[in-house]
Amino acid sequence: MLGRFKRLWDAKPMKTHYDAVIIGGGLHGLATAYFLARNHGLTDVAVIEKRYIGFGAAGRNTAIVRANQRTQENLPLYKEALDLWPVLTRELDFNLMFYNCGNLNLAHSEAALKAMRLQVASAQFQGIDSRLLDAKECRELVPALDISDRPRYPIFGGMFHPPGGIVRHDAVVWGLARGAAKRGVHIHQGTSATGIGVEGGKAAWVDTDRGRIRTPRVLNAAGAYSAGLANRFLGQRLPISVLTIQAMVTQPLKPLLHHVVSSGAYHCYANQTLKGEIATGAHMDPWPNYTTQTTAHYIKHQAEAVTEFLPCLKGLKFMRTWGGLADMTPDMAPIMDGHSPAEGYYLDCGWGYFGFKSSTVTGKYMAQYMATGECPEILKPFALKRFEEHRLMGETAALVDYTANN
Amino acid sequence: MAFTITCPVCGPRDGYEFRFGGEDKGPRPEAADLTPAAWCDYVHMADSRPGVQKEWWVHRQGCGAWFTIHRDTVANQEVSLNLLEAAE
Amino acid sequence: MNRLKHLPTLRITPGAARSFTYGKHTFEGLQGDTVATALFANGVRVFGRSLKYHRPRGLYSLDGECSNTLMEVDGVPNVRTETTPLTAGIRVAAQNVMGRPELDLLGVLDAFSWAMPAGFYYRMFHRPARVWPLAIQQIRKAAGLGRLSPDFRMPGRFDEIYPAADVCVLGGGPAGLSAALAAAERGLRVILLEARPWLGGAFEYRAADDGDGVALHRKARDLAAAVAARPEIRVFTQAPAIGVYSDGQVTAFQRGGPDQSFDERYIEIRAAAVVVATGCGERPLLFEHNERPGVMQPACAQRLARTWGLLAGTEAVFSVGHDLGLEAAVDLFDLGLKVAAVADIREDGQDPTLVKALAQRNIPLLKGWVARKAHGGNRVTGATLTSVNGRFHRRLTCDLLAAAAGLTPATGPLTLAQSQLAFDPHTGYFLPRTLPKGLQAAGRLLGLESWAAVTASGRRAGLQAAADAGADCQAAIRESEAALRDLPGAVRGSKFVIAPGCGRKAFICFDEDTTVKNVDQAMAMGFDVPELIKRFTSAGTGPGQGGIPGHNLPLYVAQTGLSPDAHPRPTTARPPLVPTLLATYAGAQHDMSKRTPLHDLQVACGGRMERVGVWTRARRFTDDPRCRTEILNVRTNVGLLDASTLGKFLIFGPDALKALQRVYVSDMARMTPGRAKYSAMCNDDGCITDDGVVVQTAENDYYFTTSTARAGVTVEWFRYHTRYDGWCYHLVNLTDAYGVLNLAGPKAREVLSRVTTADVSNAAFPYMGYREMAIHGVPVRALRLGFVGELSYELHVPSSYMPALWDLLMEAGRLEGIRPFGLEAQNALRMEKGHLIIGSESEQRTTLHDVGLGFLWQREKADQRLVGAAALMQTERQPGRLKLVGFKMADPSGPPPRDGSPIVDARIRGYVCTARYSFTLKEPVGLALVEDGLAQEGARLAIYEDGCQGQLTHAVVTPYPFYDPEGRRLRQ
Amino acid sequence: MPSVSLKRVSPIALPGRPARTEECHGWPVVLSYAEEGGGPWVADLSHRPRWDLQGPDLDRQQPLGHTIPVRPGEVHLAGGLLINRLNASQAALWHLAGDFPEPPTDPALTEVTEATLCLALAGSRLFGITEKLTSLDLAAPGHTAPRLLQGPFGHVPCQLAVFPGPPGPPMLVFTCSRGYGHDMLHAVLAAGEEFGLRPAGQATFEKALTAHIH
Repeated sequence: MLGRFKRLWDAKPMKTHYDAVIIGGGLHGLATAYFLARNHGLTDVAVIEKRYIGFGAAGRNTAIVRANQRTQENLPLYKEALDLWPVLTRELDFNLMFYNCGNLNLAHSEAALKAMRLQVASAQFQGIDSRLLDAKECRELVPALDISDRPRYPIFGGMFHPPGGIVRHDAVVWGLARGAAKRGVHIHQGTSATGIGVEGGKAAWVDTDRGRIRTPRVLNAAGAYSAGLANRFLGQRLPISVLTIQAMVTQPLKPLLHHVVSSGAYHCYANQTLKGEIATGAHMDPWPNYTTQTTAHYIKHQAEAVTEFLPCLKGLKFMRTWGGLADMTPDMAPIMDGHSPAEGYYLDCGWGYFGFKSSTVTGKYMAQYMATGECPEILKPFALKRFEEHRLMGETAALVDYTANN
Repeated sequence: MAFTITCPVCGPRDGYEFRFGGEDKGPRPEAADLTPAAWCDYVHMADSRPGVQKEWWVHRQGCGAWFTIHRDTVANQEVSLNLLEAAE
Repeated sequence: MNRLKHLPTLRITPGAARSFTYGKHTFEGLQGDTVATALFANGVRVFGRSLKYHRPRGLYSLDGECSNTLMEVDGVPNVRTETTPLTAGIRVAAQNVMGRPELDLLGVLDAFSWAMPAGFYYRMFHRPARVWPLAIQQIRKAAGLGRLSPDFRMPGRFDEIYPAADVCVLGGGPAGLSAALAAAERGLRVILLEARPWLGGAFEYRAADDGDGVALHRKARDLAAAVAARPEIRVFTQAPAIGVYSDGQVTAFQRGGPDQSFDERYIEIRAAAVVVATGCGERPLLFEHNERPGVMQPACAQRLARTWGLLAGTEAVFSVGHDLGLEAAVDLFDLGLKVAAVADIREDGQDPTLVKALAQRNIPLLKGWVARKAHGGNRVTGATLTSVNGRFHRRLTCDLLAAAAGLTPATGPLTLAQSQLAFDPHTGYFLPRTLPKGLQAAGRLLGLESWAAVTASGRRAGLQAAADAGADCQAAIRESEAALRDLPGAVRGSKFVIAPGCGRKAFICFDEDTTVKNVDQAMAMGFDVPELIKRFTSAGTGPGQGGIPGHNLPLYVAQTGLSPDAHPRPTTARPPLVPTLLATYAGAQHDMSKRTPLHDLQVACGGRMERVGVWTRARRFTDDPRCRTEILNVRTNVGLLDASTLGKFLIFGPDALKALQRVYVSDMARMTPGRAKYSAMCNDDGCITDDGVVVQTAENDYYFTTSTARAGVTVEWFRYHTRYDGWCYHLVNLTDAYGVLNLAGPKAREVLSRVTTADVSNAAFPYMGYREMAIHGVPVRALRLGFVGELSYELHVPSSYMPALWDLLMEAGRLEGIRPFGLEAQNALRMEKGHLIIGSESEQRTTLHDVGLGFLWQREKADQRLVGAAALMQTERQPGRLKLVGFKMADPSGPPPRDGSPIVDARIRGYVCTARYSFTLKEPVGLALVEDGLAQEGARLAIYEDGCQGQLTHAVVTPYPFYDPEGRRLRQ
Repeated sequence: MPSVSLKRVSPIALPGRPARTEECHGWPVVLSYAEEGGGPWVADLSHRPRWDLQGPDLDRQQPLGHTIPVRPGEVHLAGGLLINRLNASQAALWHLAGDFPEPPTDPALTEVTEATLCLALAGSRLFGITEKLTSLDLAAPGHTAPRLLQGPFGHVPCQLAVFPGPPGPPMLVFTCSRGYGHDMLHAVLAAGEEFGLRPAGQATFEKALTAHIH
């Protein structure tokens, strides 16, 4: 096992025709490619990636996984995603480093507790382990928490979700790429999509800066760039705002936090990576932009916020910040759709900051959708039509602050 | 990244003093004959193209004015209208 | 350890002893020492153990670029002892050590490094699957450097400042000082940031001269004095820049001390122009065991001697690739160090003066030679040198191996500021190819070395920055450029990275124990560009970030010829450039929240205060979380609620009505003087966002209230939705100008009539009436509303009179049994009455129709382009929506379901918004949002509470209001 | 019903020992504190009458008999009255010194005295204090006349009238929402501690204001 240093995937020459072309070498694209090949025998698949695989949100996320969403449309999807990590680790023979540490979400008001109760009970109803804790129980779980009245938002209680945890995001990218490539998928890095061709109402080709690829199936899984591509290539307008989301890590230290801790009131989470760093973040600059640069405003805000409920962290040092892009929809739920505006054109976007935890299961179902042409039942609620039908998903109860409409 | 927006009343200020008000989509349409699709297009849909766009901002922590600017969403920088016109 | 004495460059105060503890020892250092130099002076050579292999690590750079000298100081982990001033009484301990640093039991791991190749985590521990959870625990224990107790509380004073400047200069060496002076001479405000405690940069400790007989350290001090004399220049020492952003924003932190008002503070600067003059460091040399204690950078050894009077060894071997390295060898020899040999990577091109100086001292200079291996364990005992072609070797005995491949510019600030860097083959540096607007670079960073060139380049940059900041100085800039042209340009630099024939233990990243071999392994697996190699091998992701590996990784990768990056590309630097305490970032941490005028009075009455949005409010006034007495007192007597947080606004002007028509769903043209109109606002989804009352006070003149949550955005909302119309109307936010007392209960009128001469009879002041009245001369806006379902008066009182009014009413109502009530009591009372709270009985997707308030919508005002009208039309009869219903429990003797509990059958079909045991009705009642299929009266709701284990409780949809459905009590 | 004289309270209480006090229109006013020192000092002006003025034609208006400065950010100081131009259709009037004027009846004027906290800060090291509370460049050179900024101070939106001086010492008069009063004062006092910031009374403030009139 040791001592062999083979390439995880090989660069193959680009063909002029594939059975399916996936735009975007992120987690959703790679997972879809993998499942197309594995579950549907569709191995003549190309993944087109402008930079290198995992460059975008796949490598810039919180790496937190959990299945305690708010709505019953989302819950089963995320539950299945959570169950997939150990399965995929085995199947890909690549350690995805799923660290099942559990997630504690803090409530700082009666209203937050009520919102959590809906989440907890909904999860329990669907067979997902999730429970409400009082402040003392929170502190027993996370001794570093300050449950006194000192913080500006004292802790009222929390929602503990034992099946969640963190996964090594790069490992998922590399593992899926290796698994897909092994089954014949071509991964073309450094290749930009420049257009999508439609003939007779059907998707017919994808233009790239390395030439045209004819294909009957195109998946737009370009993450933050999905909406812009859809608009530029097909004139499709989407209800998406692309925001920069920032995160940071402290210098590494010996085990201190044994769970993911997050707080809605303070807009932040904290967890300790396997390397010992405290990773923390969650702020989004509430205006659309495509830079992945970080801001002075935010790192300061984050230090103020996280040390309110985890005051011992004041003795740590931030050593790195980074930014990623989140494609936000008005209801904080994704858009998964197909055959509009052209048959054979599929869309998987709007994941906001939930795109990591759901990536593998989404790939599985999007692969099914693309292979059969029929939308799997579980994806149907996520159609684009819901916006004009006045049926927002309700994944967030409160008004969102990044659209002008609230 | 720092972010500066030029408020027509207060001048250049830190971007965090402002709130984003959406792509400029023009005046409100009449409600009466609006199809759901047309309504949705006005209310929710956006071009979301990386690049320069005209958009609304409000100086929330300052004078409270609503105004439009042109901004390059790739660099996250305000673009002066004169430069834009010169480029066109 | 004896210190060198009488050097003009020393920064220690002999005789000023500072005692401190290290582990079990008590040591003494001197004022001016860093923690690391004090330890070194006391003989400490092994400062800690490396992350993965637990290799001994010692002093290497003195600039904190790696984790070698991170230690625990006074309970704070990962303190960079190299840059931390020694203070008396501190407690220092080594980190990541089992045993003591010199004898670490885990040091045995070093022998198993073969088992931990690049990316080994991804390929191990997952077969069989049950191994992994156990492995995680071991990995976690092994990872990480310091320890922090969960109960740790950071001592010290932290602060923040936001100074503004025209020009901000990064770096207090001669280039930065010259830049600051040049800009100051133009009358500009300058801020200069220097990480060290003194100015002068790499010149302030050098005894050499430029041929004019004046030592460089003297020149540096003179220049620093000139800067100190300029009032326009504000110098921050001990203040490393940590972030450089666009638009001239620079962040830094500054270390303070007992003489300052802070121990550490955050600095955020806005400048019109920024000059980066951060100079150079020494580029690490890659060879076998290149991080053994006793291997250090030549400048490190030189500064130890010159600044702190410490000779780093007795006998040294130098392996360098730059003249400064030769200069260090000569200087240290003169200070008493034996120098066995100096290997210079360069075959030729050395400064002849330095070659001569070495010869005069009988120090062998081996041109075209380099260190290949350091010998020894806890400290260096010898070095093997090799010719750069690898053909010849020579082993020498030494206890100090001063090694560097050459110089490397400190480009971090440039990268952060988004300047494009390109590899320059002449200097071997990444040099700025383009600089963003308002950014200038100067000094050694550009490859300049001589005093004259460095200062001239600083002057030029300072003038250019002044021009960027708006000063008119084009002529001076041209002059400075001409001057610079006449001076020596960038010097040729070494591109040499790795010694030939070195083995498996040449470390490219000290922090992560990443060897060159690991890089090779990663590249073989397809990770062929530096950014991916960093991700796969962790190189450069440790506490020092890109510090050590950042310089060599791109050069090494390019040299392999295996990467698509044929030309070296710099790795990404990200803020903070210097790891910064969260305590420092948090700074003053002012907590700004709003208090009502009655805050103190309510606390005095036993009010339990809570943060609700931006406000602090009283939740209840007794220990009873259900607030029984508060509730019943309102139902039977009279209660007083502080409702000051309600939004209160004036709107006036010729188009005021149009604006109201745009945002309120009702027809605001139909208002009756003296009467309040209840209405709601929707967003464009038709979803309810706000409710409140509107009163017309004169023609084109209205007063209205909003919910607490929406008060802050109301003006913005009006203006946004009328932004294309050019209407003339004016809004005044009076939310804080008036406090609000809600006097509610059947005896409210009696109480009110005791404090005012105004006629408050039912006829004169009926339900939904609005009156402006005086209470003992205080002008009060009074509204007769009934949110809690009783006769009640909402008194809007000028804020300054609120405490007086509260006292007055409490006194006036004594006979009636008046008592304060809080938010919880109000919540229960209004729920019994079926009044909703937006956000509680609605969510983001809940329309006006869904909550049963569709009747408020005046559909005939389509011409007003009402916000939400289209969606209200389209959803009016839409099936399958969640609707607000009332319910009672199937078993009224049971408890009410908890708020938020889902309502289910085979799936989730709604949830409980608010449910309480009603002390008034003597049974539980509640409001829920349920699918319309369940919304008919009598429908049975199955409630799934958390932890119920499938034991559902049942409720029945019941019409609401539950309490006083005819509204008689409001009108009594 | 016997009429009671109701007391008014400021949103804050400065932590000092009042030396001279008076009552003014129901407000208890501290004229001076014991040990005021030579500055920097902070004075509570929350009791001074303030109006919001809005209208389409401000240039033709003469509230309380004074003209309104033309450009946003400009400030006129006439006697004890400060008129701040906020934008095209809005101005703020702060009556900072002297006898309270008759309340104007013009509907374009809304009294907002109670809506805000109003503090004055002054002293030679004023900007050392303010730079701890705002990133707005209050000390920007090139300004000799007083000017008005609208922006965050202590993380809260404020209207800030800056008197750079000379002749008077640098002075700042600012308002923020009354509800923030308690925390704002706390932040100001904390920021001023290292500079020896002390409370001062109305008389001290009036003296400083007078200095700026010339």
